[in-house]
Amino acid sequence: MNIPVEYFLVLSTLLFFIGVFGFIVRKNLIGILMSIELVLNAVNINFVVFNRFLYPDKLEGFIYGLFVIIVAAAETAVAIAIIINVYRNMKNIDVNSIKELKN
Amino acid sequence: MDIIKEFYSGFSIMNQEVSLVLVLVFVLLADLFCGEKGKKYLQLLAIAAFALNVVYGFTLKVDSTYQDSFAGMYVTSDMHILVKNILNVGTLLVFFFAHYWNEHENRSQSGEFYFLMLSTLLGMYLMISSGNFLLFYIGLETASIPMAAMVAFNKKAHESAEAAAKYILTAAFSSGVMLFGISLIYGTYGTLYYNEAANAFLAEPLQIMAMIFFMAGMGFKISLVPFHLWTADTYQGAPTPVTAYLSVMSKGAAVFSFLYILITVFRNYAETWQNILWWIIVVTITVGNLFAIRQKNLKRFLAFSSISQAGYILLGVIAGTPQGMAATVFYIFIYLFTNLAAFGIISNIENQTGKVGMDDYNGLYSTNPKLAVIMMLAMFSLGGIPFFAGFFSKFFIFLAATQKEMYLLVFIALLNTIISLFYYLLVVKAMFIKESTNPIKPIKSDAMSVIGLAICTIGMIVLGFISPIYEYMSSISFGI
Amino acid sequence: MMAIIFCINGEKKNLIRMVMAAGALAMLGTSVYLTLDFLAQREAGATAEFLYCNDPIPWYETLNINYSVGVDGISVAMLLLSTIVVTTGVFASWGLEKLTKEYFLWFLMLSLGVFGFFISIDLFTMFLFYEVALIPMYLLIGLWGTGRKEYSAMKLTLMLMGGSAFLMVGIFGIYYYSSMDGNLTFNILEIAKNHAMPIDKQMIFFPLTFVGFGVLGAMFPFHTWSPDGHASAPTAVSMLHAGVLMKLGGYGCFRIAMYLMPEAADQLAWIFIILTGTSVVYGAFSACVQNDLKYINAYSSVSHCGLVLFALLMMNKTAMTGAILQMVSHGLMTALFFALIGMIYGRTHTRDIREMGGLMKIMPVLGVCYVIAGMASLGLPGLSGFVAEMTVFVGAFEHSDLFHRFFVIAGCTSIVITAVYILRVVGKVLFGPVQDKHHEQLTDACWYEKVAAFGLIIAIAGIGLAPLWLSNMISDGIMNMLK
Amino acid sequence: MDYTILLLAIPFLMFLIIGLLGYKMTPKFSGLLGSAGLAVVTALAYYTAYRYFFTEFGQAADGARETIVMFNYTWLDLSNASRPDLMIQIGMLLDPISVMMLVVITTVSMMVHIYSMGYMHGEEGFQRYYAVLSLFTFAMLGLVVATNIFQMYIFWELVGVSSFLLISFYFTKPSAVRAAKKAFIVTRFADMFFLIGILILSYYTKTFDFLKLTAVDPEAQHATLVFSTMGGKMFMGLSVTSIALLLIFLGGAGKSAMFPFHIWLPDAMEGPTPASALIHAATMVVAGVFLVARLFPVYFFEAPDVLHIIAYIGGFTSLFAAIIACTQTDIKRVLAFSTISQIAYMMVALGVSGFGGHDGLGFTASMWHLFTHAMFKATLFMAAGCIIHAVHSNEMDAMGGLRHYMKKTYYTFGIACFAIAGIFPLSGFFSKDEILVAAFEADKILYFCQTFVAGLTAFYMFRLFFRIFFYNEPKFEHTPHEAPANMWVPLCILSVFTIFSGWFPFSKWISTDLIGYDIHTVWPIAIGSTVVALIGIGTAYVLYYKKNDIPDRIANTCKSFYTWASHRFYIDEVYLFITNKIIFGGICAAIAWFDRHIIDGFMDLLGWTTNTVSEETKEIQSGSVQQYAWVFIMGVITIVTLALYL
Amino acid sequence: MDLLSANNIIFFLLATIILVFGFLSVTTTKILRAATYLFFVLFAIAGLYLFLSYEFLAAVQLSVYAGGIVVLFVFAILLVKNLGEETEKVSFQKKLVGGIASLAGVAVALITAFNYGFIQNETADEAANAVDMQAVGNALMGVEKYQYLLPFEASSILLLACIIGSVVVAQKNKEEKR
Repeated sequence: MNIPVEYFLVLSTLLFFIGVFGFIVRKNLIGILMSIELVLNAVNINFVVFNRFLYPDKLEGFIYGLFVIIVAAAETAVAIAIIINVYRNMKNIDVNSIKELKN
Repeated sequence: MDIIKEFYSGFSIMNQEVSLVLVLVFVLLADLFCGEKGKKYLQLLAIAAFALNVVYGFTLKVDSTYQDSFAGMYVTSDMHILVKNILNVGTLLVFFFAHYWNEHENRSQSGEFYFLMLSTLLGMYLMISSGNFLLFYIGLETASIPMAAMVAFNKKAHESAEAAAKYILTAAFSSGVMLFGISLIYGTYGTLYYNEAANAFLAEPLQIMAMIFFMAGMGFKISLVPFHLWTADTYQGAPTPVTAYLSVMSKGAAVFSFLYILITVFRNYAETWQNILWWIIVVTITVGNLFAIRQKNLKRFLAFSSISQAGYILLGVIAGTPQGMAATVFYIFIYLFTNLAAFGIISNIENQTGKVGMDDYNGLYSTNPKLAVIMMLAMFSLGGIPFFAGFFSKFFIFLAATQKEMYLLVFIALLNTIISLFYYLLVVKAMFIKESTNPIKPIKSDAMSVIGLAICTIGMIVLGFISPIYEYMSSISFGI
Repeated sequence: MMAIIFCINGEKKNLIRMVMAAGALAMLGTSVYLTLDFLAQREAGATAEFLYCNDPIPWYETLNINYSVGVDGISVAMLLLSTIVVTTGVFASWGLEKLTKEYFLWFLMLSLGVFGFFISIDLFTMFLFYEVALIPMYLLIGLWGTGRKEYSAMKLTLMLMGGSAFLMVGIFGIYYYSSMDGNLTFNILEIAKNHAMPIDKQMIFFPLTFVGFGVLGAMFPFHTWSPDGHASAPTAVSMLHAGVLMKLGGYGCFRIAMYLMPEAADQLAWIFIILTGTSVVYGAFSACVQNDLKYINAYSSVSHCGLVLFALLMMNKTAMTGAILQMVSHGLMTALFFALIGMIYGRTHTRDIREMGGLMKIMPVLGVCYVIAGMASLGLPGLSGFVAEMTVFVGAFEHSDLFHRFFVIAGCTSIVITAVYILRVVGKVLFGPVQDKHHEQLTDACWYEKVAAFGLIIAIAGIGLAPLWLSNMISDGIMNMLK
Repeated sequence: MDYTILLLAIPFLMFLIIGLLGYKMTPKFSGLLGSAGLAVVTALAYYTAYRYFFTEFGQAADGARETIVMFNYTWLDLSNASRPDLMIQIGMLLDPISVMMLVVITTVSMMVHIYSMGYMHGEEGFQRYYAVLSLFTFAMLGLVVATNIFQMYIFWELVGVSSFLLISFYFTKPSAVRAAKKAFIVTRFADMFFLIGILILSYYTKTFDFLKLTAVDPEAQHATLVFSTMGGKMFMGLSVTSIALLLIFLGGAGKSAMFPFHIWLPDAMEGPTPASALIHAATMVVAGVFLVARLFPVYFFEAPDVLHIIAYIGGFTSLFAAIIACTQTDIKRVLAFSTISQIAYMMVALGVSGFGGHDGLGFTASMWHLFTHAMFKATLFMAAGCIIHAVHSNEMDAMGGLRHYMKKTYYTFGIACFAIAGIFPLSGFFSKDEILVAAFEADKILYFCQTFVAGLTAFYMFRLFFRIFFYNEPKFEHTPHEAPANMWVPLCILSVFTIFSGWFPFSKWISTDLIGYDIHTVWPIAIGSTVVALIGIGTAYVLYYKKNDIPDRIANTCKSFYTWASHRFYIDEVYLFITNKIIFGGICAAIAWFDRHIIDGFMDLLGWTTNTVSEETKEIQSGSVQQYAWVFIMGVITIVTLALYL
Repeated sequence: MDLLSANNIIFFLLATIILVFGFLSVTTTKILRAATYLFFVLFAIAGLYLFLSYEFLAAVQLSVYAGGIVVLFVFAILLVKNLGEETEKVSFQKKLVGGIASLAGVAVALITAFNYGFIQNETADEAANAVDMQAVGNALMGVEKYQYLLPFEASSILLLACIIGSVVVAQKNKEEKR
């Protein structure tokens, strides 16, 4: 186990910003949601890695990761429900179709 | 048995949460068993049950100024209790205003409405009272995810769906950013408990970056510029009671927990976050005001107004002193009555005529004098005009900010009040001065709205004069 | 002591009017009694700076905000002025038909703010009442005004609020430097006693406060709300606004800015002397070429109010007494002016002086009153304007350096220019042949208008003929302040 | 308390009563009331004069006349720490010149009151007229008895206003309104100098009081101690005293219509003729002379240079006005320019006067001339009033040969003409003679100038006289008739004064140092002036006794000069240009434009900018949730960068 | 450091999978493919957890994410859209601004992170054995410090509310049905 923690940090940071990039460029609402999952996973990697390498005697990061997964699941459920609702109203899930409210 | 004992002792200071959960369960069960016929009584039951909870909340007091349970996971103090009570009052008022809407347009889902709203309230409680970033995170999500569902409640309307989608996506995104910040906090501080983290002060850039990521997440909840862009769209699309709830309760809870975290966890970085907030406040107030000027839809208008109000609230936060905290909480308290009064009027009129445009309000005074007067009071109070309560809250919040010698900031904020007064007066002008060929017909408000509006009006008029409220806040507030 | 609010639950307009009139007269009576009693107490040797002080009622204890009121000679004078103008204003707006009740309620709120401001000796309550007095203007102008009322109302409100933005920062500064030992206070007397603000801070907060009040006092270049606002406002509101509200500015400059930050006032006076001296001449010149009666008067107010601030900045007893006298005098005569303009406008439906003429023949009472007002404005002895202006000039002449001399003499020229524009109006509107045939059928003043006009004229002439008591009362207050 | 307060109180009460209640009275009653009130005042004034000049009341122990302050109430307190004595007081000061003025004012005013009952008969606003007359009398009396310079200023202003009100009596006539405005503004302009002068004077002397200002210290030949403090102060080459006194004189010059402030007086003739007689001939216009006389010791001791200026301005004005008077055709205007010229005479006399005993001859002569001039000029005006009353025109062309129709007017007018021309033994001869003597002793140039003016005076007065009463008769629309009794009786009374006032021993009563002295007619000068006057009369006789073409030929020979003179040297036009084009069109319009467009425009610009920025930035809120997220993350990155790396 | 040690190889392999598939999942034009790629990413992350010997977490990751969420995604995709029919074209401009933001973010975050000296815990290696279920259970059910009963309870409310909320939102409007 001699991989420096920075390596993991690079990984998670990259993943995080890939998620961000996805959020910004995807046209599909579900695609955007997936990008958010990437973001959350990147965060989770952070928590777990910090726990493992820096503070291994407590399970703080571990538990946090666990809860993030739970919350992400709940969030996804609601988000998908909402997207279906959008679909019902707009007949598609293109992100450009939710640009009515502006200015 | 020890565990069970500890378990109970842990919950023993969580009276408000426990009673709220009881109400929650009660509402859930009532909704389950009441059936189609009982729907009529369901709302009354829910409101009554919650009202009891509100009353109960005011009886509480902790022995010492600060207490925690679950080994620091949960913290409380008189101030925490007070903030929760304020949120309770606001929620009750929202219930009053939502009654008519639930009765007529949301009949099938009124039980869910109450349940979801109360669960978000519980989330806010946890946000406020958490002593650990984990509980804080769960509270935050509890306060925002069901909220997204509520924003989508008006399922026939495209706007509602769009608003909900924007809200949930932005919320998820911001919580991602915030979590990234929290993860870095964990990585650098080595702990997620507030009181321990406060001591792990290293003055490292990474810690500051973590703090900024965290602040961005909070900025989303409080809708600070540049994290505010969802606000107007969501406020406009959401059902009006939900908008009211979002604009006051969600914001108030977030501000207080933000303040609490800043003065505990990040207290050693006070200078840094004060500098950051300085700019954020300036931008927030200015952008909120500038964007509000051109709005024609009242809900959207109030959204931008609430953005700039958020900037004003932060003037109390930025000081980080006990006086600042007292001023902040006082501001939230006053803002609650004022903004809810405005939304009460809007929802009242929207429910019965479907009109929310500023032009629709032309000549309102000639047809609905009482509503127009209350709306005017709300606008004046928001604009900080005496004798209305808004003046006092604004004065105190500025006073708190100047305590830290931030005269320039206060001056900019004050110049901005001129702009804000301008658009608040636009509403007054529409109602009183302009004449309309097609004014809103005289409206007979339902009893619940009347009660709600009466409470708000009384609040707006008398709260400034009742100094014990502020005195009490001042006596229980704390700072860096 | 003074706060009387009427809740009127009557639909009948006459009833409302009667109640208003009774209330206003009661206030007038109270203030006259107050004045007499004040003079008597001074005569009897009461030496306290402020009389009738209540025990401060604690309000926000942690911030040391109290509700404390009291009066000295200056505020007694201002109260007297306010009540006179309010009372006559009620009579002047007797004929108002649209939304009478609301009108009078706002009117009362305005006067409440004014009274409260003058009697406060706590900065917080003072500021509170100050803002209370500002906001009813918006609706009063916007709803009952004429012409470009919405624009004017908005402009007026926003500019005045802009002023209060400056002011508020100044007040915070004063508060945080109100005491050496950390017992911060809003009480003006205590602040003045502690005198704890260091000079470099004063240099920051004095201009803020002064400009803040100066906006309300129509100081150049922050005066442009005044012409538009006055032109659009209904009669009684113009009266009260020009007559009393603008005095809040001068009073505030004096009571807060200069009294609490004397060193900075001393050092920075020159800037403001330039500005106010400019407004004196500038307002007068501007008034010369206006064609709207109300604009003429509004610019004349700019000029006269400029003289108030100008005199205050001279910082000696005589000039300051003159400033306060000028406030009283200008308040009365400008109220008279606006009342008369309102009455004339109510009949001719124009305020353009080119469209009127020979009104003296048609409505002699109004004409004579107008001439008297004009004479008061141009400083005719025997009317109040003269008293004030002479006191100001004599006092201002105390400074012997070239800079002050230049501005005092420039100020003196304004009395000639004033004569020019007053006579221009009198000549065009009242004298000469009748311009419009329709005007010949117009009637003269009716009873309530006469009450309003004569009430003010009596006050103007009273002060003009026997100014000594008032001047002594004021200078008594000034002396206390100058200590 | 003394009866003398009634001198001021009665006219003031009359003003209030007639002014406030006049509309309820019949015109006749108000006229009678006013006259009755004034009669009492006149009686009191005569009584005072009697007491002052002929009993011990006015005698000081050393034989000089006493200066008596009858009462002095503080009216306004202008004191401050360094100047504790600055108080405006209202009081009554009796000394020879004020007592003399009391007599002059009440006499002329009384006559005008009576005269007006006939002249103004049937005019609309009769009550108003009497009210203002009372106001004027009050103000003028207050002015002459002022105990301090500020009291004088107060009444000075009141006088100006009543003058304004009387000129604008026919307020529906645009020319009258214009004239009134002009009169008021021009005098007001001059008053501003007066005020500044007062301010300077009071600043250095720390007092307003005449007694303190003029008290003479005979040892040091210095006016008084109050001036010792301001000795060294210089400003722009003159001592501040000189400047102050010059400014005060300018104030007086405005009221007394000295060049260049003379332009208002001819126009002021738009007012009713009796009012002109009272205000613009006899009393108000000499206020300037009175002012200089009142402060004479100060002028003499502290600012002799200013006294020279006064003398030369007087000399120039008298010549200037006399030349113009020769060319005017409106009889009231001729009289107006004559008034200007005569007042300038008085100014010259003051300007050349010395101090003490016979040196103060100019002073005495000036006051004397003031007195006699008041009488004969009032006569002239009232007679002119009768004539206008008869022919309904002011123009000479409408007149001629009137001696057949109006005998009484003819005689009184004639007497007054001889008096003003300075023919022995009428009053004008004596007073004018003393002025010439004083001028001769002091300054030869002025002497010759004034002698020439005396000739011109005789010429234009008799031009007027012949033109009206001889000459060829024009066609009258209806036959002229003699005026009613209440108009000619005052004329006759004033003629009596005109004839005999030259024999009063003025030098016993009025002198610079309050000690009486004797004067003698200096025959060479007297004969010289008489000869000059006779030449003037003769010329007038030749030119105007009968209609002929000599005047036209003379006018044609020096055409340009004549045109200039008959247009009053275009001074009015210059003023008009300055006020209309430069002040109104230039400064005022520019400032008003600046105010509307720059200052107000700036405020509007702020609003406009805010609105525009708001409108223009709406694209930021594009409605795209991805753009929101982009802003969000960029915000975070920016803040991090700013906070950490900048 | 031995570049080719087993640990390193596993780590770099996993990291590569995560990043490559993550990137593919946000750039692919077909939404169902994106879901597949996401599945791979989540799977690889589970592998990472295993690699760090957090078996429990890996299991949760697999069951909740891979088994739950991704399936939910797929259902949703199938529900709202005909399979693979539409392709999405992303404008270059959008990619550019997104790319700039992301790269700037990466740069700032990494520079800051590398300035910080992480102190690896000496005991990390020794503790590198699997976390046993007992410990996890204790942590979740205890009230002591570093025990998380309260968040656990709170999350139950959250889940309940979310279920109700999503049901309410997703179900067809009753009135509409009638």
